[in-house]
Amino acid sequence: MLKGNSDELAAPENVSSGEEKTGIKVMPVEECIVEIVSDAGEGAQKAGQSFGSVSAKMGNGVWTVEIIPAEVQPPARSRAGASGIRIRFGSDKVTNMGDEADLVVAFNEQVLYGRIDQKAYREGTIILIESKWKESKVPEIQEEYALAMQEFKQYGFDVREIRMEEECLKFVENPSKGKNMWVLGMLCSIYARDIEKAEAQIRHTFRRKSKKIIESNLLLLNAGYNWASKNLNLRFQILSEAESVSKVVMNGNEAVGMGVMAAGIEVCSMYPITPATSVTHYLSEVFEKSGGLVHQAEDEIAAIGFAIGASYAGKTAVTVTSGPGMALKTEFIGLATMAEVPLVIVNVQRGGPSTGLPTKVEQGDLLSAIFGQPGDTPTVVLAPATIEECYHFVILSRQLAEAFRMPVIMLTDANLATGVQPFTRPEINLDSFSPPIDQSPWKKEIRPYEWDEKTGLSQRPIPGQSDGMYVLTGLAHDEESHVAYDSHINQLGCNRRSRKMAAIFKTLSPPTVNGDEKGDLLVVGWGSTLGAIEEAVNKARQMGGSVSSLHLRFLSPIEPGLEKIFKRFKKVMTVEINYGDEENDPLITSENRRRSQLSWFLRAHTLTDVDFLAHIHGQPMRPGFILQRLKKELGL
Amino acid sequence: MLKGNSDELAAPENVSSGEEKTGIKVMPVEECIVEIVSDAGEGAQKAGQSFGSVSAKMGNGVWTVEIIPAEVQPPARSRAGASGIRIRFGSDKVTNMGDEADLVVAFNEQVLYGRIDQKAYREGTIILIESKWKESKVPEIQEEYALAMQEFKQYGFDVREIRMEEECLKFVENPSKGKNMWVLGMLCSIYARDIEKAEAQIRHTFRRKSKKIIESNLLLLNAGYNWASKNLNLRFQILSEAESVSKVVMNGNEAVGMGVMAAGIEVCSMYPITPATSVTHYLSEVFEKSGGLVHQAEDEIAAIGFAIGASYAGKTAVTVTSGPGMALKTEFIGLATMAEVPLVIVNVQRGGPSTGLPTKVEQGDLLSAIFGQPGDTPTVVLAPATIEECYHFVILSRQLAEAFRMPVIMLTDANLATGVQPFTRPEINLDSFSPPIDQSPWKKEIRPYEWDEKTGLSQRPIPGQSDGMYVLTGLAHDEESHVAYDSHINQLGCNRRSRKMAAIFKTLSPPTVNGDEKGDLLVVGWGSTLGAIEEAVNKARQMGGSVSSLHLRFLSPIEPGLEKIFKRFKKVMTVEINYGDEENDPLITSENRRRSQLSWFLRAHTLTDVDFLAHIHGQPMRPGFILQRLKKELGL
Amino acid sequence: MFGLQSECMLHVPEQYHTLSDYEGAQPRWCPSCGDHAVLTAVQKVCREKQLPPEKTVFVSGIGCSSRFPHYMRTYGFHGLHGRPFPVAEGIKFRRPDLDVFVATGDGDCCSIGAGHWIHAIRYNMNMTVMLLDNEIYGLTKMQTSPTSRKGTISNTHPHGSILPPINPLVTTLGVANVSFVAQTVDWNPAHVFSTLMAAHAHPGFSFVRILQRCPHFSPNLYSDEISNPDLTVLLTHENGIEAIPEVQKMYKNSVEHDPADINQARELAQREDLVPIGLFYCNPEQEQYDKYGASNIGFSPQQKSDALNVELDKYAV
Amino acid sequence: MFGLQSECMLHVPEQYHTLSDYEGAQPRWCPSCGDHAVLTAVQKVCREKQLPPEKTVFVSGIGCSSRFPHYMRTYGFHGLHGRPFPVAEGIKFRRPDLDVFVATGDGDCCSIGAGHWIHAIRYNMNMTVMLLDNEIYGLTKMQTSPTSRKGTISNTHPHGSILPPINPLVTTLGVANVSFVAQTVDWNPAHVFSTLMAAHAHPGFSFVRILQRCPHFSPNLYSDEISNPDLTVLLTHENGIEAIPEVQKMYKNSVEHDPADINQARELAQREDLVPIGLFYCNPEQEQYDKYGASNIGFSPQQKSDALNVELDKYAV
Ligand SMILES: Cc1ncc(C[n+]2csc(CCOP(=O)(O)OP(=O)(O)O)c2C)c(N)n1
Ligand SMILES: Cc1ncc(C[n+]2csc(CCOP(=O)(O)OP(=O)(O)O)c2C)c(N)n1
Ligand code: SF4
Ligand code: SF4
Ligand SMILES: [Mg+2]
Ligand SMILES: [Mg+2]
Repeated sequence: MLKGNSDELAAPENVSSGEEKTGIKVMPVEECIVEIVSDAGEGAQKAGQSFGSVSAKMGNGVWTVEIIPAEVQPPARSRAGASGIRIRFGSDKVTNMGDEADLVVAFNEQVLYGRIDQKAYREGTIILIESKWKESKVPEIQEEYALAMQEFKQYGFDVREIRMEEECLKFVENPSKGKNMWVLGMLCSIYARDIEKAEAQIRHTFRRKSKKIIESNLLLLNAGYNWASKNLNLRFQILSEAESVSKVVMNGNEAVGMGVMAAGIEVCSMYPITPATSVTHYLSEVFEKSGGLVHQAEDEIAAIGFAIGASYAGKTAVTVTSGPGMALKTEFIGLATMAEVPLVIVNVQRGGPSTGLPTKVEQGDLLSAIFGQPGDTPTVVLAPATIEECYHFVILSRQLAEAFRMPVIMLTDANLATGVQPFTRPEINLDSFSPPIDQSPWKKEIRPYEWDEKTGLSQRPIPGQSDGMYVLTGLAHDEESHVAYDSHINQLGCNRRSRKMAAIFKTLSPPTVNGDEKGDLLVVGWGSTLGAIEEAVNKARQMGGSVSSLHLRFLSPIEPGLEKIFKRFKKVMTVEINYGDEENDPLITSENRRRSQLSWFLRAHTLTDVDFLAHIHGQPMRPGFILQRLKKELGL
Repeated sequence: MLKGNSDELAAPENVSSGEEKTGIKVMPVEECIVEIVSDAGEGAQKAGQSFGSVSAKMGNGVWTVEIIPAEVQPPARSRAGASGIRIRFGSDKVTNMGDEADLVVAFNEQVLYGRIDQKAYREGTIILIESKWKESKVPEIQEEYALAMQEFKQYGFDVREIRMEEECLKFVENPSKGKNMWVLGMLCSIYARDIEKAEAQIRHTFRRKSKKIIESNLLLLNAGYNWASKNLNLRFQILSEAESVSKVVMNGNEAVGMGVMAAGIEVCSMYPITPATSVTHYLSEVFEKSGGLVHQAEDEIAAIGFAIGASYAGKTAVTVTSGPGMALKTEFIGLATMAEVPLVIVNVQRGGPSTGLPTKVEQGDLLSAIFGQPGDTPTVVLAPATIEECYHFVILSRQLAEAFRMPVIMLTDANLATGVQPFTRPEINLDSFSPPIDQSPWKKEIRPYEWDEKTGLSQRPIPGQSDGMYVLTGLAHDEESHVAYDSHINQLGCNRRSRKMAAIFKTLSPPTVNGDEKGDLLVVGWGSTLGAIEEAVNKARQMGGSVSSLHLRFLSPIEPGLEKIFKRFKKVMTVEINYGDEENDPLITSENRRRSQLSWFLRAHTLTDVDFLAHIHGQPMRPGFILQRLKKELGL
Repeated sequence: MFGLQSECMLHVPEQYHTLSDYEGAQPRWCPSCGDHAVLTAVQKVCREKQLPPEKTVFVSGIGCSSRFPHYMRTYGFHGLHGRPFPVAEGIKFRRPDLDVFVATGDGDCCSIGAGHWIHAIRYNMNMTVMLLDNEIYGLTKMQTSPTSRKGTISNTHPHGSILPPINPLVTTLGVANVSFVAQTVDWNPAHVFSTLMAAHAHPGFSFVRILQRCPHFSPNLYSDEISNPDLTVLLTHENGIEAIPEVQKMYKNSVEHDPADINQARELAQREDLVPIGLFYCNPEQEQYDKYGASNIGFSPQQKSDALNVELDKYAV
Repeated sequence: MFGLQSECMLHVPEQYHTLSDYEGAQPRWCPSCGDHAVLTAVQKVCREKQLPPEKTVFVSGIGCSSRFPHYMRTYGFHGLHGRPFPVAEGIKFRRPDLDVFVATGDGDCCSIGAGHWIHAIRYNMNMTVMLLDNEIYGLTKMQTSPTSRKGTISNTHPHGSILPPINPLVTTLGVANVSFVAQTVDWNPAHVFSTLMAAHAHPGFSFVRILQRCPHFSPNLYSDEISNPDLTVLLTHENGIEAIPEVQKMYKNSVEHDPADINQARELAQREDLVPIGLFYCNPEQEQYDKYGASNIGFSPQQKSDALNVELDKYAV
């Protein structure tokens, strides 16, 4: 442990529990939500990520999520510019970002307003705020700050004004650069984090930087720690059970990227688009070492065409995109379905329609993934619900794509993309690295689409296989892949492609119900909302509500048994980050009400009057928001 | 009336009814289905179109439809090469192409096989076939022909072998050029058509050709007429009531083209694609004269972008395409919805998925039109059911697009595109030519998206209007059109765009039921199948079946009152040219059955267990095919 | 519903427009982003030419540079990534009275928009195009662009990009019907201004590539050129960009180049040793598609009705 | 499921391939369509080079010309309109052992496919590209193409087209990293053959524009050039297309042109008085993206697993 180059700095002893030397009472808590908010570029995210990692390493459950402004460089000290991170951590597994924060470190008061607008805080939330603005040379700033302090207190926040930069100045010349590490130190003290783990984390984060930078960051870390230990009467303890399984911690886009490698995929073809691009940033860095390459194409159409070409040639391929990019891939997805080319398509959903909300979360691409194609185009659509599943579902997607010779669309979203959570370190299965390629001679008598009558399955020849030559086409074709416009051939081809969906359906088992198998209310969700839904449902159950939940991973084909399950509940409703008309909106009747996507889909599928709770706030679903509705529904 | 330059040619007297001079009995019939089939380029279509026009002018109901091979120049004498035309005509209005033909003129026997494969004929169908193949110098052809004659007789056809070319050779040097006109003459004799009307038609059709060509065609027309009068014991009479209203006759794509002019649209932006292109071929010829222009863009994306630009600038615009082109327009449709740019999109549907069946009919773009967009993208989707409606619905589409400031998708199909039918000459409404442009100063205080809370409607400024300046964007935006990512603003914008759908819904009235208001079975259709469905339903009703039908023109928002209507019938089923799994297919259960598009949509909308009759034969729905199913359902 | 006032040739009130009349929202670019300088130059061009704000439309795609329209107080269309050209063409097609500008980025124009770019050159509609070329994807946070130099380190090529860059000038000069091609640099505002003045005056598709600094992601990209004016070569000619004494004084290297000479234009544009700025090519005689678009506007409802009646007659039974 | 034999370097059985080994389905083009002659020439090239049919892939878009793959007995990919290049690139990327050909039309390549075309030139992957340029849309029945001459009467321009045509050669020569550009004419099969032989031999993106007759829709388009060989100018050079005595005898006009000289190449390609045939430009030294693609193929499952484990370690809690 580095002592710093100043003698003043004495490393604090490791905090265990109970009463500290300083006489401050250590509060044991089950979980905490902490935020760091700042202008863009002030390093709040780096501090928060380190804090999350340290907590994970200490055996806590963790969920971190970035707070990202829309612009590259929004104006300083502005509501819209709020940039930062939220870390929710606790003794048990943490599955979502939760509701209001318990404590927030703010680099100025304006960004805090941005978060207040988002309802990120509650009465009693502790606010640790940089107080240098009080003495700002710009009178407006002084005024703004003073006004804010008044208002914050009125809101009932527990405000602590701290001269952070001044403290940093004691150790470094330019405090604006390292303040985030000082804050990290402060938080480590408040939450009794293992300072050695924090130091190790800093060394890792800055491993590519100069020794001087690392040293100065460590210095500030310890300074913050010491300052807080001496000057703040805040000390919390989050216990954790020591876990025996080894874990990894990453965000959903990194998990997808690693899943691509684990799936044995060789080609990742993409065009940059938020919030999907970071999957490929990650891959661009490391993919080469595992025998794969990222191709940045000239546009999304070329990206999927390239992936289809690679797959046709026997190389496993994925294309990664988001809403507007999906729209452009529409025609090629149809070709892959028609000509039965295996392909994994990852859509990290963002807010729509159109360019919409590039950095924000939504689940609005569900119906377009299933029905977006002209003509009958059976497509597999599946959705991971956790960061861990982001990893494993890529492997699953590839397996389905290969086995059923069709494109598989995997829908994640901006919430999974940037959320960070530890999960059990996956076991590597060497089998999944086998290429699909087989260059042994093709049996001449087998046709390139020799569809099994029952399952629609067929074996595909790959260039290089002698006697396998055929010409793939997106026109209607017979089993030889010859263009054929005859009525019965078109009917046959469509039928065989459709039958594969029934074959996949047969392999699925009904989803498990969280809670009782029957009751008053069943909540159905999909994708990133799993954690928030289950948390809310479990709380409502604790309050005596007769409510259960069910989470779908397969949307197309949809998982079996739903109608039966639905029948056992008095009411079924979905929870979605999607648009739906409110019942009591003007002009809206139950007849013309435009329903949220999953609820609409389930109505057709089960003929059940499925209701919904939906919003398009560009924010993850919060458990409290869901709970509120559950209480209303259940009369709690 | 031209006598021809040969003295041998005496024009036959006009046939009235009853017994002819030649002593042949004239059979009065209510309607007939006639086909002319040939290799591509032999002029069968021109002859058939003329025949249809003459019949329309004689007051008959008419439906003609082209038989088009897939390739530009398929091999001669091949099944796949069958090219030609079907004309169904009768005393009453004719609404569809019907079932099996009563009489067919064939230029060779192989193309007939092509049609037999399509089940175009029945026992007793009269076949008038060119018999020159009997003496072909190629022994295989002789054999093929002889074999065919045998088989045709076995099939129960009434085969008449005719030396057509030999007859033509008596009048012209190269009979292959004018044989079609000789055939037209023959048909005019058989069906007692007014030969003067036929002559006038020929003069019109060939108005841009030399006088010599016109004369020689007239000569052959009369020759065919005379030959048939003397040598065929076939004479039918189709009575018609003299109609007082004036009529026009055209195919659906021409009707769309004329509708574009009638709607006051100024810009038609397109990229060639079958079967939509002929709309724009027609417009390219005449649009300039009515103050409009066709723009052939570099691709479909540019085509819709161009139209959106024109509309933004206050010029009414349409883009015309088919399935693969629609797929490419996906992203821009989202922008037009998000930024509320009025736009008419005509999709002349063809067989899918992917490049599919370019020349064939399907209704497979229904769900992608409604749900094809990432994000929540409320879009108006409507579908004309007759050729007349093809004209009027363009006008309606423009009105809706302008009034509700959004894109309107009009779905027609290859059956309407090439079907020819007379309809009441439309009245021209000068109002519909007014441009949307208004260059008077904008009221400064009105915001560019000043949404009415109830209807979502707002007024739009157009470049040129002073004080109206705003920056359109596809990003989430507030009423000022400023980019805004706040939760409530996104919710508000989506809500206002959605509310417009409720406002349109309020203007619609429930569809009328064809037949009784309640009963055992209700058949629901949309688009080009109207005629066939009603014909089948009416026949089933005559047979005592308790069946009614209902035809949707508005698909999104869908017409009101459906649930109520459905409740009055024991069973509801759709009839669609679409794919759906059959109930008894292997692995298929009612749970995993992939249902045809409309039936699926109606299930979600009405929570009714809607069944379907669907095929994707690339052929129009035939009344007989529907009737067969109705009989089964009704136990007739 | 359609009873509005009809055609678009209304008189614009006579009024002198000041710079601030062209200033829209507060720009949100990074403080030292090169886009700021271009924005200022454009606003000056508008004032110099007294363009009526209500008759002026700025069209863009998506990217940092494509935020441009928001910062003007004119009409604007901030559309889809890669698609500014089709939209701009549609706007201009039947509205000869509008002044159309396009602001696009190197990704927007040369990558996803490449097909439209080629065709926009060929359509040669009267509009002023600014390619804000920062050789990187700014908005999406530093990915390789087609104009990134070989070996560029970016988030999609952390080990260095593979291919030599597209040269937008040479590519444009290779397209049929090309009519105006110039280059300027954001760090010489006077030259940006006079280049855009010339571009706007040209009747046709005026393509101006502007080397634009993105200090946020490529802080040192043009630092050599900025610190050493000898790395720039000024194209001079009486038919070229108007000579500005301060600019001429600054750049010692200059080449007399007749913008009518397309072969020399291509050779100059191809140069890799120096950055040539000025007018490469200009041909006001090329076919203009907007003239075709404007050929039959303003028909009265009666004229339209008459034409339709003629058509209905042809199809009368 | 993935237990198949793995990499793709299997030995191909030694066997002499005759012409008929390359003949696929019976061509369905119009009888005197120019595509027939090209097909025959291509089949001869394959035989001449003894390309293993199972290691050869023909890729196309949609159009009459894009039916090409069906008429070969090799692997084929008859994809989407305008998109042959991305597919061909994906096929070649990780399969250096495959011989890739692209057959495309003037609409497919220069209109809807223009963006991919520009980028395919820049990627410079080793493949042989045949642009079958009939200056019209054949399959969809006679619409204007970007290469249609100004004034062309078509179904979309019944009163004559508006714009001058794109010159695919000049456009290609304007793109960075261009490496091989040639032109030939379908009515001189010997020249088609030797041009394609050279194109195939070139390591990189070999772009061959073939003037192709569409007698069905433009019966007289090239009749002057066909009846009068003096309207053609033959490009000759020791590094050019192999000299064929019969061809040299036929064309009186010839120009000695060094295919290393891109400036002269552009000037020649721009000529409108005569049709130049031969090799305009060739540079085997350009960067090849397929080399990058092939740089790390064939990793064993163990290698992949090891790399993944290193990654998981980095993220270990
Ligand atoms: C269809 C689509 N694909 C991708 C994106 C994501 N995207 C937005 S801007 C951009 C590139 C920006 O680069 P450039 O055009 O050079 O503009 P700059 O930001 O550098 O000014 C990309 C890839 C998008 N918005 N839409
Ligand atoms: C997305 C899409 N748009 C349009 C079409 C219709 N289409 C098919 S081929 C073609 C053009 C063919 O012209 P060209 O490429 O010159 O080939 P040619 O037939 O002349 O050989 C078009 C527009 C299509 N199949 N797909
Ligand atoms: S990221 Fe670069 S291009 Fe974008 S605003 Fe900042 S400096 Fe300008
Ligand atoms: S239409 Fe033209 S290009 Fe097509 S096959 Fe016939 S001749 Fe060839
Ligand atoms: Mg850029
Ligand atoms: Mg062509």
